[in-house]
Amino acid sequence: MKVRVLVSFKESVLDPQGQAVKNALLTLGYDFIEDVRQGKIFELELKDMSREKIEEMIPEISHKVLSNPIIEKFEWEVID
Amino acid sequence: MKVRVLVSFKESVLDPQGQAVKNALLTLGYDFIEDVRQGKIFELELKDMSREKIEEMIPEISHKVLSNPIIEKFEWEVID
Amino acid sequence: MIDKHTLEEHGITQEEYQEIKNLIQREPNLTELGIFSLMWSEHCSYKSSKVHLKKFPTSGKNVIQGPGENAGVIDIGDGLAAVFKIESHNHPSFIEPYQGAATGVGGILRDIFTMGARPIATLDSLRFGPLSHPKNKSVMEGVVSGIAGYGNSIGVPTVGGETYFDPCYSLNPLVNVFCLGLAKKENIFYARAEGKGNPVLYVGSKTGRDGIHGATMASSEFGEDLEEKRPNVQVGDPFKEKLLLEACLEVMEKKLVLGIQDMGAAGLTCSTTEMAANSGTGIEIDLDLIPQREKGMTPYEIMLSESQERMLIVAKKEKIKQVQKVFERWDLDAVIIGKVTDTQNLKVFAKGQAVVDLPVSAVVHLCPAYQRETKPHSPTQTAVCSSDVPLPEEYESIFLQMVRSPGLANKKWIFRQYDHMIQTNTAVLPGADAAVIRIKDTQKALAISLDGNSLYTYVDPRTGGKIAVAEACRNLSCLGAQPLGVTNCLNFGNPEKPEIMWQFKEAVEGIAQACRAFQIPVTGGNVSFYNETEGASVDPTPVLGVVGLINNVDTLISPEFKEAGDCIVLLGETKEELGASEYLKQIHSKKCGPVPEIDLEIEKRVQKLCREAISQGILQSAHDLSEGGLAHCLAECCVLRKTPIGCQIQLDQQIRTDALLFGETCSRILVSLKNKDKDALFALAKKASVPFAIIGKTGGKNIFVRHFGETIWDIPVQKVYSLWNNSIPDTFHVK
Amino acid sequence: MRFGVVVFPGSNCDHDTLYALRDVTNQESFFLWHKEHDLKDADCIVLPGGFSYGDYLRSGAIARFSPLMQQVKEFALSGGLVLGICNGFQVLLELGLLPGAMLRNKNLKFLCQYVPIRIENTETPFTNRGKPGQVLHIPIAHFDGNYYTDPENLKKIHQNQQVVFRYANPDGSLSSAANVNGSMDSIAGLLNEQKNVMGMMPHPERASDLLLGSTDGQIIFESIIHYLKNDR
Ligand SMILES: Nc1ncnc2c1ncn2[C@@H]1O[C@H](COP(=O)(O)OP(=O)(O)O)[C@@H](O)[C@H]1O
Ligand SMILES: [Mg+2]
Repeated sequence: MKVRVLVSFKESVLDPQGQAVKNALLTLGYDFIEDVRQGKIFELELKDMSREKIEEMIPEISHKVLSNPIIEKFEWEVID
Repeated sequence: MKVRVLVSFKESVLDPQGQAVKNALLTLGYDFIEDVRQGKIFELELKDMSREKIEEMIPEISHKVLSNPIIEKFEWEVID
Repeated sequence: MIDKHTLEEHGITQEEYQEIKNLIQREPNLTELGIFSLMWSEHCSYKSSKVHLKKFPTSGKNVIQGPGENAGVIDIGDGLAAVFKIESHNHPSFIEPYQGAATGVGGILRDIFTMGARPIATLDSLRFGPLSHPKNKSVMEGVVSGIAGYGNSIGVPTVGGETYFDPCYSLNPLVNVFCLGLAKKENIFYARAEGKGNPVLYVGSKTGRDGIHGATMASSEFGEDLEEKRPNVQVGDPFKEKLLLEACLEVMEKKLVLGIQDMGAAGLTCSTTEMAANSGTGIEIDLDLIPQREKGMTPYEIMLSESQERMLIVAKKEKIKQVQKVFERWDLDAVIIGKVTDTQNLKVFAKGQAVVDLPVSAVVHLCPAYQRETKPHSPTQTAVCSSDVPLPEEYESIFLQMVRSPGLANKKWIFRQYDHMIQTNTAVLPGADAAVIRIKDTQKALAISLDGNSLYTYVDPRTGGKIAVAEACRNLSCLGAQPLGVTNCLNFGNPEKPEIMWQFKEAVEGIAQACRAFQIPVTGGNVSFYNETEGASVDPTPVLGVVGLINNVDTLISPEFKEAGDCIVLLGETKEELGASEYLKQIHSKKCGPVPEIDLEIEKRVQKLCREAISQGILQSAHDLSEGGLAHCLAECCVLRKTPIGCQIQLDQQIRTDALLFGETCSRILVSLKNKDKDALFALAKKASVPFAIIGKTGGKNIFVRHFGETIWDIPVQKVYSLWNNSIPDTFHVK
Repeated sequence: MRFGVVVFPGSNCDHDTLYALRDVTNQESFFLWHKEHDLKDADCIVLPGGFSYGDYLRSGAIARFSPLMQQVKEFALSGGLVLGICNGFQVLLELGLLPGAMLRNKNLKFLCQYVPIRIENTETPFTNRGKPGQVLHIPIAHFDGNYYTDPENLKKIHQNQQVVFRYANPDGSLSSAANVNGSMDSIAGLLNEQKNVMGMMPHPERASDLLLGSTDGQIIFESIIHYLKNDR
């Protein structure tokens, strides 16, 4: 089973990486870019487990390990 | 309009960061983890533009700028 | 409209509020209250510490700028000046170790380049809880990579520092960062807003809702509401700061600006009011012109934001175009947001309305200073007498246990994450007593040491304070450097508690006394109070940063033994002193005194002797004795060498063997020298009235120590090296 | 000889490199600003270390689009000497002037330390003053220096003798412990096919002064000068 967790900075937090990418794209003439935010993605391959267990564990590890809730938020989905 | 580009290592490339996360999770007792791969995500906020233009431009910038095709692959989707 | 709750939220007492109303002759609005809350916070106003800090000696013939500016400035000859300062970033580093530590580096770098100096070195003083706890490990990992992430990227070498472990830091790690900059003497800049009508420029990152209440947070204890305070942590952007650094130095080099101030803690509020107050002028700004990262920010938020990587500049009207051109070249905006006035007020407009109108002196200078109550705190000063400590049955395992304890073990795991060689001036790499930065195009070099032993200051803050200064200077003397000036970071608990205030007062007096004895001025520093979590306070931790000058970099020596057959000499006298030692703490689990005695006159003589011997070229190595005593000093002299070398030591002194080996008597330096130079050294020592003893020679594959003919240990140096070297990496499972 | 040291926003070894070339090696050396289009008749272009554009996306990824880099590319393709140090190496990889890519160091930490590197090929413009198998002590300072390329390319690189330096033990032997960052085949320095472009992770400019611990980096600069004078 495969789960994808996306971790990114909260809206109010400065995202220097996203800004750098945005500036680069604008300099290259991609003037349709309004804004860029950069984040991390984790693809977790899981042993067979129940949907409930996933619903319980993934938010837990996303909160405790994969993200820093002080400045980051996360979302997740089962992809496989 | 919002587009999300996911960039991750090709299967053939070792992903030490993913491995480190995997080990951390196993050490913490999350023994249902089989494997972890880590990647990057870019959320691009775009000016209004046609679907065709998007279909043309997003793969271009993903290939040219957001990823390094030697080690990375990408996928993308419109999310908003 | 301003009620009790609002005042509490802003950390302003009823009396202070009354004082504010008296000063401005009316009720402040909320934005104005916010401004007062920042500027009258402990962090910015030093209201609890001011009366004590006055005791520091701050003048001297080389002092160009003492306390009161962003950093202290010392004349080092050749038309050059050393600019340095230390700052704490303790609270943010606990909440978000990586970003907290990173922005700590960013902040102190700005303090230095604001003065017109190019930062040439940073050092970090770190204190964590024991690494046996995973949380402490992850805090340390985050802090170290945060310091690395920022410093490496901006290109300033992190050349040294110190790291200690104690349970008192588990919930409140200490992260102090020191920065040294080099400036042309005639090109120092200050935080001034001079000349009515001159434009005020904003440069750097856009303003967001970062760290609002950060300064007030640094001024209150951690409690249950930690979660709530969390969003106050900022993300640093070292790339932006690098651009800012280059652009600022360029406009200063070209003398295009009149005054400049970074927006650190307390952001726009602090920079505008301080620049005006320093010049007896006023400032008027329009918030609509401030570059903003987020939509819908209120005047309150904009004034209180602590977004990083921003500077405020005052320049002459006719130079504005040139200033803007420089910033543009570095891809930065320099926006005019207001002007200097002669009203002595800060006036802030938003959407055409005046939203703030305050006399800057009230904000900057008139915060009440408190003479807080003090009460001696000495539960453990109850001295141990030697008879309380059983003599060990064997010493080998004790020695090895000491060598591998994280506080004494090799810190390479930390400093190899820091780019410590960039700028190609690092003449002494991390690991030695002090870091040495050569100054290109001269024969000179600057040496820097950070020091603070909180075990000493816990047991006896006054003597501990003295020893901290003495030890930092001793570290410099071991490399041949003459101490020139001091900065200090005073990390303490809650000053409203009389015991804490007593610790503070005592430590300051001890430091002041030692600085006077060494004739080194205190040119600045930082006070960090409220280092406690849920009522438990950290041990009092003053960290001293001393900068010294080496006139001829070619005479430089290093602590490790050089070649086999050299003579090993101990300068200074060893007394039977076990109190407050690392040995008592590690081996006997005792955290008690008395701390070693220190006689500042003897200390000065020992140091002077060492410097003289170095300048005459008769020493092969010199290393000071501190934590872990003679035993640890010997171990380091052996293992710091590229290929470790052994030694044979014969001790003939009539004191307890453990005190002889692990006691921490002050004012001692271990040197090695060629046999032919012995007489020269002894002559110098006699002239200086410094006791000395030949204790052995270098060489062999073992560290072999005897006391009165009895073998204490005989251990392969390679084994000592492995334990010392692998201890920290093994904790982190890094191969 | 004329050395042009390229300055990107975020370059931070630019001054060190200029100092080593101008003040230690006594060559006419100057900065080239990334926004300009003129190589000022440089005989050799040096891309210095640092964090160009913050390296937030990938090391060297944005710098390659700099206006000046188009000139540098043409210069290289027409046979001009280009040396990329650390971040400069990463830029050359991103630009496609050198084959392969950089991954994060195997221990996932920034590494700053002296490393012994072995000269694999002395028949190059960058190493002709060295001896075959000679071990140089030169500092590294990088986060992403773990060289990667696909197996086919790797074979080609070796066949064509493009590997210039490998991480080694002080005695010149290779081992996985000596390969500090985990690079494929311990590769520390690499040439293009035509052998006029070299990238290396160690910093020769930091090994140009005995006071700082080593002068081994001088071998590289002196080789370049020798080549330009004699073999060009
Ligand atoms: N422990 C101290 N000893 C001497 N001076 C100090 C100490 N702590 C703070 N100061 C001085 O008080 C002034 C204000 O300090 P601080 O608020 O830290 O400066 P900044 O505004 O640059 O952050 C500085 O000049 C600083 O050097
Ligand atoms: Mg400041």
